[in-house]
Amino acid sequence: MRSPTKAMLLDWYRQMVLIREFEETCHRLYEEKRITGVYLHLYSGHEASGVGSMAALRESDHVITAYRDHGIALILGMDPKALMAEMMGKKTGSSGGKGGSMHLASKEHNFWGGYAIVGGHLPLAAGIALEARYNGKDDVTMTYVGDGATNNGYFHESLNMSAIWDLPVVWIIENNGYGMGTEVERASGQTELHRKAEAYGIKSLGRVDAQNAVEVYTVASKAVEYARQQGPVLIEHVTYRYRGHGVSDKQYDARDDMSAELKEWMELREPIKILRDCIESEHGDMSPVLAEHEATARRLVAEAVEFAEASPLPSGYDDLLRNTYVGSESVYKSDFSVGAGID
Amino acid sequence: MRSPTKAMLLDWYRQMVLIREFEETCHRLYEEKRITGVYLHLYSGHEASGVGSMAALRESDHVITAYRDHGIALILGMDPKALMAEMMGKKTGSSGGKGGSMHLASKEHNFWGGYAIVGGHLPLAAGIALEARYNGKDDVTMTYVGDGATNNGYFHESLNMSAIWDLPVVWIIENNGYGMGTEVERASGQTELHRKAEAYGIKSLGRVDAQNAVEVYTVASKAVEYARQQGPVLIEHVTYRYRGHGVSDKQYDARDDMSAELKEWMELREPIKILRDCIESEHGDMSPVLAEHEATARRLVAEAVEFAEASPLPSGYDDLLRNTYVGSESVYKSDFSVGAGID
Amino acid sequence: MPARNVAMREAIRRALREEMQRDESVFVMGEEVAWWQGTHRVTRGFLEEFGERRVRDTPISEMAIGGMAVGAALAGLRPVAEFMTINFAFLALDAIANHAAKVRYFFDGMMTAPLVYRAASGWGNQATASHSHAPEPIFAHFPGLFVGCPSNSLDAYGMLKTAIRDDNPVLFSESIALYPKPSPMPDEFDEDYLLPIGKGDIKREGKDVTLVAYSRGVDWALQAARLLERDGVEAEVVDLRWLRPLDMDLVYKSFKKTNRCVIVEESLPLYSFGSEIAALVQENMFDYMDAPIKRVAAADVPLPYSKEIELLALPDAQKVVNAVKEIV
Amino acid sequence: MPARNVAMREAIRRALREEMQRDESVFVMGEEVAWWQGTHRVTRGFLEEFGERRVRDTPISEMAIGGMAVGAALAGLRPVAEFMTINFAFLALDAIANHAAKVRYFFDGMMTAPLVYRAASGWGNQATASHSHAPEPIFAHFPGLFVGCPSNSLDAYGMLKTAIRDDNPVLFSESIALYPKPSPMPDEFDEDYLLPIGKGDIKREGKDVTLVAYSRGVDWALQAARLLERDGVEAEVVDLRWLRPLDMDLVYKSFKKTNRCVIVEESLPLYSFGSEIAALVQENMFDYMDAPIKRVAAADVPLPYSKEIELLALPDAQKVVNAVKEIV
Ligand SMILES: Cc1ncc(C[n+]2csc(CCOP(=O)(O)OP(=O)(O)O)c2C)c(N)n1
Ligand SMILES: Cc1ncc(C[n+]2csc(CCOP(=O)(O)OP(=O)(O)O)c2C)c(N)n1
Ligand SMILES: [Mg+2]
Ligand SMILES: [Mg+2]
Repeated sequence: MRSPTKAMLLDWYRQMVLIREFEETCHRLYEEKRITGVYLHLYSGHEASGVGSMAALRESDHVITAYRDHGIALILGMDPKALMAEMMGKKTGSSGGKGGSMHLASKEHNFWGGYAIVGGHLPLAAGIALEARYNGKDDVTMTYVGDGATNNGYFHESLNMSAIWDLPVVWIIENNGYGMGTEVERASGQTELHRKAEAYGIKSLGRVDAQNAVEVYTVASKAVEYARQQGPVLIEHVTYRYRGHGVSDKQYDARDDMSAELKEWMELREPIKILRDCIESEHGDMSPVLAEHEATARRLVAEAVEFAEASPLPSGYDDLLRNTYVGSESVYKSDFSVGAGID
Repeated sequence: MRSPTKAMLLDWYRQMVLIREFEETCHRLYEEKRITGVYLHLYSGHEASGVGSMAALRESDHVITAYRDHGIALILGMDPKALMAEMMGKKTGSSGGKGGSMHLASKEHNFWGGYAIVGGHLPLAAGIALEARYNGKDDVTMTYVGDGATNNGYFHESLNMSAIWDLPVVWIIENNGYGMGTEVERASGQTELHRKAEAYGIKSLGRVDAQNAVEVYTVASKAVEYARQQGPVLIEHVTYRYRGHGVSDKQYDARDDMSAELKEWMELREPIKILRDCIESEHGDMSPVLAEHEATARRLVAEAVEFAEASPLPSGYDDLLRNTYVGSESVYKSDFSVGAGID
Repeated sequence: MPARNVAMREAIRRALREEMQRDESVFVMGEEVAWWQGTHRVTRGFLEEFGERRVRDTPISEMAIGGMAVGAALAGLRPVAEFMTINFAFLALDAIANHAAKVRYFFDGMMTAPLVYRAASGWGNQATASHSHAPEPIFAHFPGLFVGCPSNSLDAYGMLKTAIRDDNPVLFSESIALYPKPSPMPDEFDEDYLLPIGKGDIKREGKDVTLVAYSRGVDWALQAARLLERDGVEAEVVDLRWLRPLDMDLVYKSFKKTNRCVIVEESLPLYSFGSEIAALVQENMFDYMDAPIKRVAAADVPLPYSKEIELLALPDAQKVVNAVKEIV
Repeated sequence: MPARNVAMREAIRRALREEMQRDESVFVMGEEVAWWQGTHRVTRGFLEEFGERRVRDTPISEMAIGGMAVGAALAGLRPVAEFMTINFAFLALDAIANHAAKVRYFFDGMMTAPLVYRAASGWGNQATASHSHAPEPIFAHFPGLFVGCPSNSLDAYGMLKTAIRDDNPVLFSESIALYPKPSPMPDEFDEDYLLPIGKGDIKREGKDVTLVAYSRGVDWALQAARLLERDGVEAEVVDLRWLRPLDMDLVYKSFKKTNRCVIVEESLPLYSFGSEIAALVQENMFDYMDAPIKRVAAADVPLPYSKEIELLALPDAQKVVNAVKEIV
């Protein structure tokens, strides 16, 4: 593992400001009812967790996560246009408007998606890693899971399977302190989440300050190497969500303690600022480049919104029915007409 | 915790020979097709695990286990007649013939039953313990769980709940080396099962040689006290099943390594012999008393078989329907006639 | 009697609150029921009023929520366990169908599990496939369980109270779409206003066609009835209220009058509510059938995020009207 | 063509084995499939022939079995994941219904999950309530999944091969009661003997009544048909083979001839197979109905251990005959 080059640091900065711009724009668009629905979970505050860890991957590796998936998709290089269109449920969206914010994916990037059932993607991760093991490849599956999800049966069964079958999975717990409104302390008997690895005999690389992209990268690189050569490994990323759990979260308005906590994180542990300082201290003043990245982010997201709003919605029964099954349209056509009260 | 008195040791012997006689008789009756069905999981070999640990309980404490429940029922003092009748699905059975071998229970003994879905009884145990906590009682819930079951989501969620809610549960993993045909080493990433407690921040009392009733009692007593005063605690009992997983188990005929292993356990770690030796070394020759206990066991089980075979089977729709619901017989009567093809 | 419009959410909250005040063995457990004040605000203020002992936030552990409710009920408490949404109750199917519903039977009546599972149900808000279910019929498939699905505030109040006091396990499904919907509740009435388990209700009288529904489906049926009125079709709306046990006598009584029936549900169409009701009616009312029984349900697809096609998949009053038009 | 009687267990074993020989991406995972040689002996000898890489014992982790099959399939393998019995698949309902069945849809076709879940189903052996289910209709409720339920050896062989080669997720339910039952298979025939998904089969011709069934129900229907013959009633037996998609055209064709129908299933009666078929037939064949459609299913109770009352709850040929007698 090499320490990150100047080029890498600058590219991480590019990624992080793009994510922040995309997420804050989503937030604004939702308030303006230009993005609709009930679920929208933003990655603001988490940027360094995804950017630093995925920098340790190579192209043939796999990535999977839960519904807080916008940042992951952008880091992989998915087109902001297709992503924003998905937020708006447009036909041009990365999932054709069928999946929305919680179901972003890109097969060409080995990004197996965003999933909405807490813990539901964890056995999928193990299964994806099994394919690599089965076919003698050393590609790893980087899997993001929330602190709250670690209390679910899916977590237990999946990590244990990865252990007994030596599956090349990097399990990354993104501990942002809460599952919705429940603090880790009220949800997990073991509050040092990385120690849950003990129950599976899985290698743990402990806790990482995930507001610091360089630290995240350093540990993730070790983890990826370990997973490639040996088997599953677990890391706990300590991070924070800037926009609460999701659009339904009213706690930060209602609870002073939480809004104070949020303020503190934003002031003292802002991941973009931390990376900026690190770049400056190591490579001097780069503000022109950084400013350019910020401008580019604004432009790309603005173009994405324009594209998304100009795109058509899926409509009509063909769009509704398509891809329920592979082929055999007839099959579900006939099923479909059943009881739907339409002829 | 006091070390077991002579009277206690003798009573444990009584319990263990009764269990052994009951189980071996069940085995014979099944071969003779006098007990039918597909599931019959015997406690032979496990005796000291249940006897030693339950000796640490008081009357108001609770007990729950899985389908390997005959021994637990006998230790609690359930009538062998009602138990044998249940094996034969008789109306006089402890569950009226509705539950069979896997569903023994006795509300008056706070024995909440035997359950057939692996891990399914674990959240029930936590719920029972919650009642005690909720009502400010310090009764503990002693919960038996197999090594194989520790890999199931139920185990994870239930132990974690017991931890965050400080529930007075004594979790006893009966590690008999296998879940059906799967060795612990092939099923659990963490093969020292007691270390799974770490994932929940639960107190662990480690591994116990569960063929030695006195050792089991010593540790269980500590555990029960801890659970009463503080919260959940976990113990791993190392034991062995003499009659394989259940009546469907053909492995011991098919695999020499397993039959050799079984032979070794029976010769070197026979729980009844170990207790007998302990009694002798501490209290001299007790063979008359022990012989009497053995004779009593034979008599009780013989009488139980007689009673069971003389008892009537449940029959007719009333017996079939009864106790689907509390009251409202009418309710299910009407449901029942639906589509059953009977009028 | 003077009445006021109350949102169903408030009626449920009131019933639950009164039962907790009445009986100390009643308590609430579930995800975000306490500090968050309930994802759907049904338990708003409960933590403050009843404290952490009786209002218990759980981790994201549906198997444990489902199973712990059984254990606590066996031991003598009266748990009201909430599944944040009924989609997540899939993870508790074994706890619900194999444990809650059966424990009394396989111990031949030795034990009872007086518990209520509450769950927010339904779709149509772009919640996407895995969060878009109204699967009450799946749970109602299992004997040993009762399944209640209220369609308005007063019913929800009276049904939930009964469910909590009944000694059998009950799955109580609350329509997310109906939570904010106001409907009349008398200003003051008997705190023991209890609606019997398994009794349906005629929500509207009519002689031309019987619309059988529950929960949100009743809403669509009533809207459809108003639309049909314009064309001179008088629809009778039967709200079954309970999917188990079924009040078929009420349906038959209506059908004998109308000889026509359309079944309305929010669930997927196959092996579902409409299937069972249609099967029962043709089986027991054959001589009274003047037309085939029609069903209106969700489109038979995993449900999409995108709004327009989602609404295309969702039943509505017009689809009910269309179905009725085919048979009157 | 010369034929030999083969137990369904052996036919399934042969199909699975040939598919594993044919395609290296096909592998087996589940509880006790390897060293134990399969709880129902379907994978007997597989460990020795294919090794631990392709014949994988899992822990007792149904959620993981259900979900890992999806992940492995997305990544390009063709998992055949076994649930020791279908009762345990309840623990994987979310993995099956919300993930396997929907992943293709919510990613709008970007991915496919070519997997097969095999499960041993049915009851009647004193397995007791929690182990006594034939819940195929519950899984067939969910679009995105196919559900196959063979009734004899040759069908099982041809259906399983198709299921494994098809790119959609399939739940393949195998009747425990039929495993040992011999039925004729040609000594030698095309290894690519594939039965199309969603196509049923007439198992017996008759003009007086249509018996609709699947899996073990077909057995009862055929026995009933022989009994009815004595009384001069010619029953036609329609084996739907697949609960999703449904080959209703075959049922309608038969019904147009017989104008009478009895549906036979091993499952619980409410919100089930009989419900759906009865609903569809009355809806689409109304003008051909000479009598109400009858259903034969399990008694609507959690099923007991004790043999005599268990058999009382279990459908059988005589109950089918009784139902037919009510309408012919
Ligand atoms: C099985 C299940 N239960 C409940 C929910 C509702 N829910 C969605 S996200 C969430 C909190 C998850 O918290 P965490 O795992 O910490 O992830 P984070 O949102 O903090 O990134 C809950 C309870 C769900 N989607 N799935
Ligand atoms: C959820 C579930 N999966 C599978 C089974 C089938 N089964 C019954 S017992 C058993 C093995 C359990 O092993 P263990 O927990 O070690 O208990 P032991 O039998 O050794 O006492 C299995 C797989 C089941 N009953 N429930
Ligand atoms: Mg979190
Ligand atoms: Mg074991």
